[in-house]
Amino acid sequence: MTNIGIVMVSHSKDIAKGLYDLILQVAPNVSITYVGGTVDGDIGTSFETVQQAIEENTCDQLFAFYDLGSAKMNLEMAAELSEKEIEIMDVSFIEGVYCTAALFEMNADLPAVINELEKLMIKR
Amino acid sequence: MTNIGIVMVSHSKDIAKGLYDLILQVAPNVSITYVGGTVDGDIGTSFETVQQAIEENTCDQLFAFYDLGSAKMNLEMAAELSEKEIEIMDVSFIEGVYCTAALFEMNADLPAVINELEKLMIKR
Amino acid sequence: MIITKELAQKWFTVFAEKVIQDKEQLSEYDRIIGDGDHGMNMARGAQQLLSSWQETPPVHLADVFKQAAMKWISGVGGASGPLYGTAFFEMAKAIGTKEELQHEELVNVIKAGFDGIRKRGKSEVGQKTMLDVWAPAIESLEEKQLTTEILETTLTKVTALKATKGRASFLGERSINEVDPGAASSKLFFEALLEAGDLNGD
Amino acid sequence: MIITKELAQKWFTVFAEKVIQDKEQLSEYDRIIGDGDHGMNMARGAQQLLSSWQETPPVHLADVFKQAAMKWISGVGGASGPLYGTAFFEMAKAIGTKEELQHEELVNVIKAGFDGIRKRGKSEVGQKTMLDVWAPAIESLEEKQLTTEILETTLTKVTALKATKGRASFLGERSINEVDPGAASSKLFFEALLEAGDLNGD
Ligand SMILES: Nc1ncnc2c1ncn2[C@@H]1O[C@H](COP(=O)(O)OP(=O)(O)O)[C@@H](O)[C@H]1O
Ligand SMILES: Nc1ncnc2c1ncn2[C@@H]1O[C@H](COP(=O)(O)OP(=O)(O)O)[C@@H](O)[C@H]1O
Ligand SMILES: [Mg+2]
Ligand SMILES: [Mg+2]
Ligand SMILES: [Mg+2]
Ligand SMILES: [Mg+2]
Repeated sequence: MTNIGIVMVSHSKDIAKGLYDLILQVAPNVSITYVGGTVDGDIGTSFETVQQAIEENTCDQLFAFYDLGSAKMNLEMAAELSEKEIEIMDVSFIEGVYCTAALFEMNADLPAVINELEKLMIKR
Repeated sequence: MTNIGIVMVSHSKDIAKGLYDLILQVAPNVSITYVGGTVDGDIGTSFETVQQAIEENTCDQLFAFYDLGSAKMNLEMAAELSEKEIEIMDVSFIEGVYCTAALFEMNADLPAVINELEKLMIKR
Repeated sequence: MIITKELAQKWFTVFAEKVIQDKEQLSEYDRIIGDGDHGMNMARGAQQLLSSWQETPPVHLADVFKQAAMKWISGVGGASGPLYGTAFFEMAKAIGTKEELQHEELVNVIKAGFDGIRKRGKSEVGQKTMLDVWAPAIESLEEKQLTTEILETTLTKVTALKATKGRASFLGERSINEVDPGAASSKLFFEALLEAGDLNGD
Repeated sequence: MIITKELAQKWFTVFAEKVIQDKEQLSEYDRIIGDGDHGMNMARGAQQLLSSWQETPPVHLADVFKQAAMKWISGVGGASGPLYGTAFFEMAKAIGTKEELQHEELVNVIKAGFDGIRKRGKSEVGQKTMLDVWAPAIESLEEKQLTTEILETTLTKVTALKATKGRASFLGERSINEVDPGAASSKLFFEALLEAGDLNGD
């Protein structure tokens, strides 16, 4: 197993949870944490819960994914304040997380992962 | 409101539900139906429930979205058997649905929608 | 060899039994480059097909394929459900009202199944999928040369490919040297055909 | 005009009041090219800031901005939370221990806020965001020419732009001729500054 973890940030708690279930099937050994929705469970993201998802992850190096741009900003702020090494990926959310998780599970090396992720870069 | 509806097919009931909630905020007037998971609620898709989501939609013309490739095949089979005019979109799932719903809500014309969706084509 | 309803049923019965027997192995392959459910998916279809024959035995040759198509399309899920389902359905259509298939007709029927997979999967030979077993198997069958050894070699060649379709395509280079589960189950399909009758004789 | 802690607090108080008052209008703009929550998001921050001042009044000039930053970063959500939050935070940093800002210093502080938004949003002028109000407002302020009329004209110009950042960018051409909610709230921010004191005099 690689020692890079995955953090997923969605605007919806259900999307985050469902995506977690989906990739658990392909990557049971990858350290994955997630957050979805605001503190109150509404649609949105919040800085504090993103921070939590980052710190809860057992890995010190993380690939981070988000669904919509405002989630990215909370991710970035949390990343700046964290001791961890966090790379935010501007790829399509579900497909990007799936691809990364599957490759991490196989111990793929970083250039190989980045190479696959480049095909999924769609965020602006 | 345009008279094109949106059908979303996910491998997970939670992803489908969460995405529905997310886009309800931006497109309350668009006819959107969804299905996620197998008949038993497990991760997967099934032909019958996809058919249901298509038929339940009040529109006769539909843009259809899916998360992973196998969902697409069930979508295609259901589309072939339906009387409705269904266009399956090979775009990133969450971002593609979001973009389409937002544009339909604004009554954007079809070429404009296609033009935006082309930027999100990532499926193989 | 002439394919009759009885022979076709034997073919699918052996296939179903092999799938059920290799269920764990198929899922294990899928665990590596997929989501680990291929054996379960296929065994579900196989089980349902065997049971359905108890209740409603096929009347015509095409029924064997039609019933299999229905089970795979509605009972299996995943990619393999629609793919095998479409293959079997296209085979039933190619058979039509025929009750016997001469060798050449059999080849054409299997080709129709192959085209069904291609169409449904938007896939081509060389993408590390079940098609990469079907294509060479059809070729050997055409020349009356199909053997389990050839199927074995074929699967090894598929294993060396890089996946560019299906879930495994997300893995890029890392899919190389891993067994494709759908290719493995397709090998069982052709092995079952071989066991059902002497295809290479007359 | 010299900006003191009292004046800064007045600035943010007027801003908060305006935001709360225009809450519905801001959300209405966002309903058209976004998700309809901009007014609610901003009003939440505004409300929390006003309450926090009751409990812990700012001691130094920078505290006014720091407290606003905290409220926007942790209480607001959406894109506007991190964006305004970062702007206010960078403004506090630019102020440092100063207790008074001369006109030129004020301009530099606002420029620091502007850079914070750009950095946080990975955005530039011309993308139909709040930046398209901040940039011309800073320019006019520098020349001691900022007026509500100029802010009004600016917002009209932003409305004519095509969004290439934020949610509205998904709309492409269809974002043209719609008011950007973040631009509208930024207009309130500069209007509040104008109301807080006579910036164009000495
Ligand atoms: N587009 C396609 N064309 C042909 N075969 C495909 C395609 N996509 C997947 N497959 C085959 O399906 C197999 C996976 O089946 P299965 O595990 O049941 O489905 P899933 O990937 O949805 O879990 C793969 O090993 C591959 O052989
Ligand atoms: N990357 C960005 N850079 C600058 N401003 C942005 C950016 N993304 C969004 N905005 C601004 O934020 C506003 C939307 O804020 P808000 O509605 O609170 O957030 P959300 O879009 O997450 O619901 C937009 O109108 C725009 O002015
Ligand atoms: Mg599988
Ligand atoms: Mg599966
Ligand atoms: Mg909004
Ligand atoms: Mg929002």
